[in-house]
Amino acid sequence: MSFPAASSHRLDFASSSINRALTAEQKVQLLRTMIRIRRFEQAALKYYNAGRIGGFLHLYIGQESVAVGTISLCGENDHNITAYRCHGHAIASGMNMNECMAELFGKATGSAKGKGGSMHLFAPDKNFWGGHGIVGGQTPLGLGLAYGLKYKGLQGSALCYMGDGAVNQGAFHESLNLAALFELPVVYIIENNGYSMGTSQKRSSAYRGCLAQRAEAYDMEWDLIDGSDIYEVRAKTQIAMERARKESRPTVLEISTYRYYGHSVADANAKKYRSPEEIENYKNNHDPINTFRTRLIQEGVITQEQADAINKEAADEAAASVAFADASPAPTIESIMDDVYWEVDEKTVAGQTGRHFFND
Amino acid sequence: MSFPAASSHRLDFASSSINRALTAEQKVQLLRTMIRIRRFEQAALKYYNAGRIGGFLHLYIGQESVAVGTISLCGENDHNITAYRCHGHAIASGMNMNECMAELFGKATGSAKGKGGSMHLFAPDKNFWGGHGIVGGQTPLGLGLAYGLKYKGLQGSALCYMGDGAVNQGAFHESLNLAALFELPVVYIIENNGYSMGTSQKRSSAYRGCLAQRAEAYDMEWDLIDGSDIYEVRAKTQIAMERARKESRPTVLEISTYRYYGHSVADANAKKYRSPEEIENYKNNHDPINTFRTRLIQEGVITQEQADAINKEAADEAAASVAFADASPAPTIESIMDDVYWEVDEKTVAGQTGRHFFND
Amino acid sequence: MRTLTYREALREGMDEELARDENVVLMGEEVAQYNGAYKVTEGLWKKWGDKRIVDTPISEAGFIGMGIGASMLGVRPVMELMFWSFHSVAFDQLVSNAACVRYMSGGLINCPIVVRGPANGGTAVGATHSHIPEGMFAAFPGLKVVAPATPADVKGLIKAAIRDNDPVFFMENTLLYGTSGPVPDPADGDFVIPLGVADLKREGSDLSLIAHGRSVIHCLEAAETLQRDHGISCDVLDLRTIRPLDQEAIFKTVRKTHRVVLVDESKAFGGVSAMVATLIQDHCFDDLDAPIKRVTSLDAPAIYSPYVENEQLPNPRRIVEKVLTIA
Amino acid sequence: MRTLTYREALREGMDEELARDENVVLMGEEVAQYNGAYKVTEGLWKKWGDKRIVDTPISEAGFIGMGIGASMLGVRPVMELMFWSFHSVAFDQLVSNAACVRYMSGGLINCPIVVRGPANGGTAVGATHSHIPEGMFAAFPGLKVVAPATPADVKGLIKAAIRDNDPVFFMENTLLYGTSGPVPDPADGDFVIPLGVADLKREGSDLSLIAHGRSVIHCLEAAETLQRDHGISCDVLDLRTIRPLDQEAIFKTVRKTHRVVLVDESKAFGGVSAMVATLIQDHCFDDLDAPIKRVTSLDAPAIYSPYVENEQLPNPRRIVEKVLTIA
Ligand SMILES: Cc1ncc(C[n+]2csc(CCOP(=O)(O)OP(=O)(O)O)c2C)c(N)n1
Ligand SMILES: Cc1ncc(C[n+]2csc(CCOP(=O)(O)OP(=O)(O)O)c2C)c(N)n1
Ligand SMILES: [Mg+2]
Ligand SMILES: [Mg+2]
Repeated sequence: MSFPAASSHRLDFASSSINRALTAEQKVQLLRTMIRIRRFEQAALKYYNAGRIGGFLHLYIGQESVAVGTISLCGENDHNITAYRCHGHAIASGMNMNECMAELFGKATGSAKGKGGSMHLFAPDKNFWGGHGIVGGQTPLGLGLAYGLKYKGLQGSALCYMGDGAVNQGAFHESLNLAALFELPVVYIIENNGYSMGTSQKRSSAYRGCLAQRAEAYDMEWDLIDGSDIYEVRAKTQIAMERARKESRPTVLEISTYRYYGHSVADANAKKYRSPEEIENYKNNHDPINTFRTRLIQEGVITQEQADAINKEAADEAAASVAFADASPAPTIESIMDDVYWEVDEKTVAGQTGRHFFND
Repeated sequence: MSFPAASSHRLDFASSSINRALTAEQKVQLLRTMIRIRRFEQAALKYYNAGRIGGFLHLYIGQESVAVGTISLCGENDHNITAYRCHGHAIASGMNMNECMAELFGKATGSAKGKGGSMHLFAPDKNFWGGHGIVGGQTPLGLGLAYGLKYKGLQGSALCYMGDGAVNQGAFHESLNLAALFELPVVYIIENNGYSMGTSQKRSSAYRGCLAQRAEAYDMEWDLIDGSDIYEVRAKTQIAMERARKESRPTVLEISTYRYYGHSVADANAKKYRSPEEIENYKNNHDPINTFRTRLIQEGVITQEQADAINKEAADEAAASVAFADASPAPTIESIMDDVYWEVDEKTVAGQTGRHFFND
Repeated sequence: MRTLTYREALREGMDEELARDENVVLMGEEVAQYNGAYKVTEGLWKKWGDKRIVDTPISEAGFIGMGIGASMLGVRPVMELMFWSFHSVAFDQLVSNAACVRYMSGGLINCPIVVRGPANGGTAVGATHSHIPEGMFAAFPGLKVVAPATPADVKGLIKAAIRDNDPVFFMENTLLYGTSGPVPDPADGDFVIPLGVADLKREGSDLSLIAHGRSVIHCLEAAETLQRDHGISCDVLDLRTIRPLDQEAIFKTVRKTHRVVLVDESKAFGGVSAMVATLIQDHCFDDLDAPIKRVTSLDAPAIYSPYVENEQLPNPRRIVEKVLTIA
Repeated sequence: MRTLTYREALREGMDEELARDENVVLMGEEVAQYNGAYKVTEGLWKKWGDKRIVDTPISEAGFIGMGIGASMLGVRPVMELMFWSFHSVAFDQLVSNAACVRYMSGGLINCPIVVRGPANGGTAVGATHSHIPEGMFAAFPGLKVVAPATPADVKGLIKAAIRDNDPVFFMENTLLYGTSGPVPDPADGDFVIPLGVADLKREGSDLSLIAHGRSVIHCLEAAETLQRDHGISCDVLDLRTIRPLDQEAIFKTVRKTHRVVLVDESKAFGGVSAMVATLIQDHCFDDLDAPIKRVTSLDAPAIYSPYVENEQLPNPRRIVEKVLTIA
């Protein structure tokens, strides 16, 4: 994994039409959403360490431009789905912090009533389809969203995210072939943070050029994106989404990015398999939030004070979500048995015919 | 799928060193093995139609040069494994017709005592590891054979065959990445007969150039072979096998070939999804046996009479294998319970501790 | 009543649902242009065209997962597995996605998908092609499992399965496709059989035979022999649906006859019959005059040899013999 | 005797087998350089190097199939699944290749492979990560299934599993890794526990608790409470191996106490307990004074919420309550 050195030769994606079309308020909104995700996760980290959140917590900190940049391009008929590192996508899709934090806390007010947890967030009403724990397992589902769009004659796209370690799962390969063969409006987005747990990209994948280039095996388009620049993320993703919407053809995008923390908070080796210099370099030189804030200040869109205020608001919102989650009731034991079958939940005749559950 | 028109521009692979090294007797042996496979299968077809063979019968007729050409290159430390269309590989590996036919007949004298059937032939003592019914399921096993060779420090290769329809199974993709990443001495051989059941290659796979070219996605070597010329099969496969043996690096080969019959004998549509012209063209212009026989006559290695004698011998051998199979006993009901666990079969202490079987 | 084969009845059921709901789409390997490996979908592609009847490559994890994803958006895919045995390459999609996504989303999502195909032994195709997974999948809450034995049942149940808003795994049998039986005429109204209702296919008084799928046919034959040769009168209860399970129908026949033989084509460790036995001994402890017996497949991978395969499977003779040990 | 954690005992067992047989190789995601996601293999890569301890990409079907293939050539791979739940993406390799290849070859091939990793709920990781597959895999003839509950057992059994010439699926528990117990000193000789031998972990007279894995620990706690608060004296039988199964030990305790509660972390439809219940009612019909009862996971996909997850799972309180219904 490597990031281009800041140089005068870099393309400036601010001038691409999709970015030129942004109002000042929309630009600020991009920044705000990235910051909200980061503050949300910092709060989550704190309360995870305090033992208030169970299981795993996979932080997205460092990668915010990917979810925010891509999902900012989404309209009514654009859908998205990702793996377990999903807080960013959830919030970028519009899930509010309260239900997100409450889900992490395992409370009944969580987005999934405490049933899914950090890895399994969902907001179908916001076109966000999860949050999936099995590496690569979401890739055929993403294809299915695209299939559904095409079947129903809707002009939209399905964004399906995965990690650099997920590309070696069989289901992804099958999905790519199907996507190209059936001409489905899906955009596969590899969030390449360089590592799958403690394994570097080089130790997990054989490839020529880059991971996205594997798309050529299926005669599919692909592109490589520097994730530290949200303008670039938007500009190049937009091309792929238009290809999906207008031509109903798939794309594989690879967005280079970085996670500051371990694979999950429980990852004790996070500073062993990566050098401190590598981590510091990203934080100092490629942080998507800092980069964009600086940029917006340069553009005169925002002042440092305004940026600070956004920060503060986001931190307050995150703190409030913790208070909300904290004050929320836990699920009842009875509720364990809800949400298994639609027909049972809806009390239809079908749901009341025959024994559905076999509790001892 | 297309075959090069016979033209003066074709390379003559007879002059490649591996073919120049062939003695006249070895050349005849190649022809004989191809003919033996065909006569064996013609006999099997006849008795399948007579109701003496159960389940499916996937004929290899038309594809003989692939198994014979490639396996003729194998030495002590070269292994092979394939899918359910496996009679050719079994015989080319040295399995005798009797145990092969008896297996098809479901007799106790079959190679697997009647337990595997036509799709599941095995002769590990001849380095032939099956005969596998799940499309693509053998591809990680082939990788494992290569792994075993490398682990044990043996200079050899594992040939793993599959059909053109199998390339879209996830397990194959995972295997390719592992093969390249771990530098394993495996040669994947796609026997491209143009169809997976009734589905043409174009309707099942998205690809650029050809299926083997997908290897580039893993930065792996690949080659494309005209299967109607056994010299070409040998010459190009030899390069891949040497790469495996000497450099411990994998290859994907795609060998264009054709099956004369349906997907299995039960395939009622064999003449619907393919035009009669297509079938006739292959039979008349690309048949690997005819081509090679003509060639050997031209080379003066063999006369037409000798070729006829080989034919007759092979037909006799096949007829004898039918007689053998016919006269052989069926497995006993008790034998159903053998060959499940090594420890039980070998009557070890482990095999006699605890209940292994739960027959009602 | 009309007589149809199991295959025709199944096809008719799907055809009617294709007509009723434009979101219904049939998908699978060779289902369209080839007319289906077992000709179940014969003629449907010609009638409904490329949009509704879709051929897929050999990528079960990919296309079944695709169907599940599409179902989340309201498409109603009916996916054919050429053999249910090929579930093994799509297992994660089946048990982690289809079964769990509703639950993990706290009920925000549902997956109205049907996965169907033959699940049986007895056709000399060996171990890889003869897995019997009813009991295995019924063990996953979130899934429903159906295994019809007759033409009428297969039609009524496939229609209920397609209308159901949860994932339904529908297990047919290649050896039943060609069998015939009466099926109500569409002119007499929409014929739907609810999931979760067992069917007493024969009435008796001495012993209960409980089965599903092709084993029901074996039970009926065995019951005939038992009556004729041994004067033993059997109830034959066809479960039809494994999950939801018609527990009351099971208990009712047990409380009548006090003796039970369960017949199940799966291997003996587990399977539907182990679960049914467990339920019966729990709920009908004082009603039983003898241990519950089972007839299952001999406990080895499926043998190829056509000479002995039928002896590995439950068959009427084995059922009769088992009944005689307790009757 | 020394005290080791379950994790240390397991590691020691593998370490000893690595030393004993150069064909033993450990493989899986993060097992080498990272020292294992759950630190089971900590230090082994450093000690044994790249050849014997191998990191794999996230390609379970690929690398488990690779291990099976290598085992056919006599390599003895011990494959880690980071979670047994990930069996779902390797299912075909596990049940069609590992389980069937010996049979389909008429006994010409054997697969001395171990697949191991944690298989449990209780750690708030949700439905996709909490599958409990002991019963499911034990249903496949050709496979062996082991589920040790204590440090001594996990050491003795992993060594037996690695030496076994058939595929052994070895199911650990993340919640047991940190638990401690006595483990014999290597100086006192090679400590191997044969597969197929259950262990009576507590002796009693009124009722039999039968379990495996972490449920054994729950049973011991429940037995303590039952004795103290209710004067009920329980046998606690730890199955240790599910297949081969120590049926005689099961029947022995049942014939002594006449009352049984089976505890099994799987969902209630099926699981090991349904099979054990079926066997008991068949073989000990006249010995039972009450129906066999079971304590299993509440029949929904695994819930995430740490507030209620323990109530979905078997736990000492639920066991006590269930015992009181029949004792
Ligand atoms: C099938 C499967 N195998 C293994 C795991 C365990 N696991 C979870 S995340 C992960 C690493 C994935 O890395 P990558 O795809 O690069 O995503 P990232 O964590 O970097 O976002 C592993 C091995 C899993 N959840 N599912
Ligand atoms: C996983 C799986 N899916 C489907 C099948 C059914 N099936 C057997 S062979 C076959 C076609 C395979 O075609 P190809 O790979 O081209 O090999 P060929 O038959 O041409 O040799 C299909 C669909 C199977 N055996 N396994
Ligand atoms: Mg990564
Ligand atoms: Mg083919």
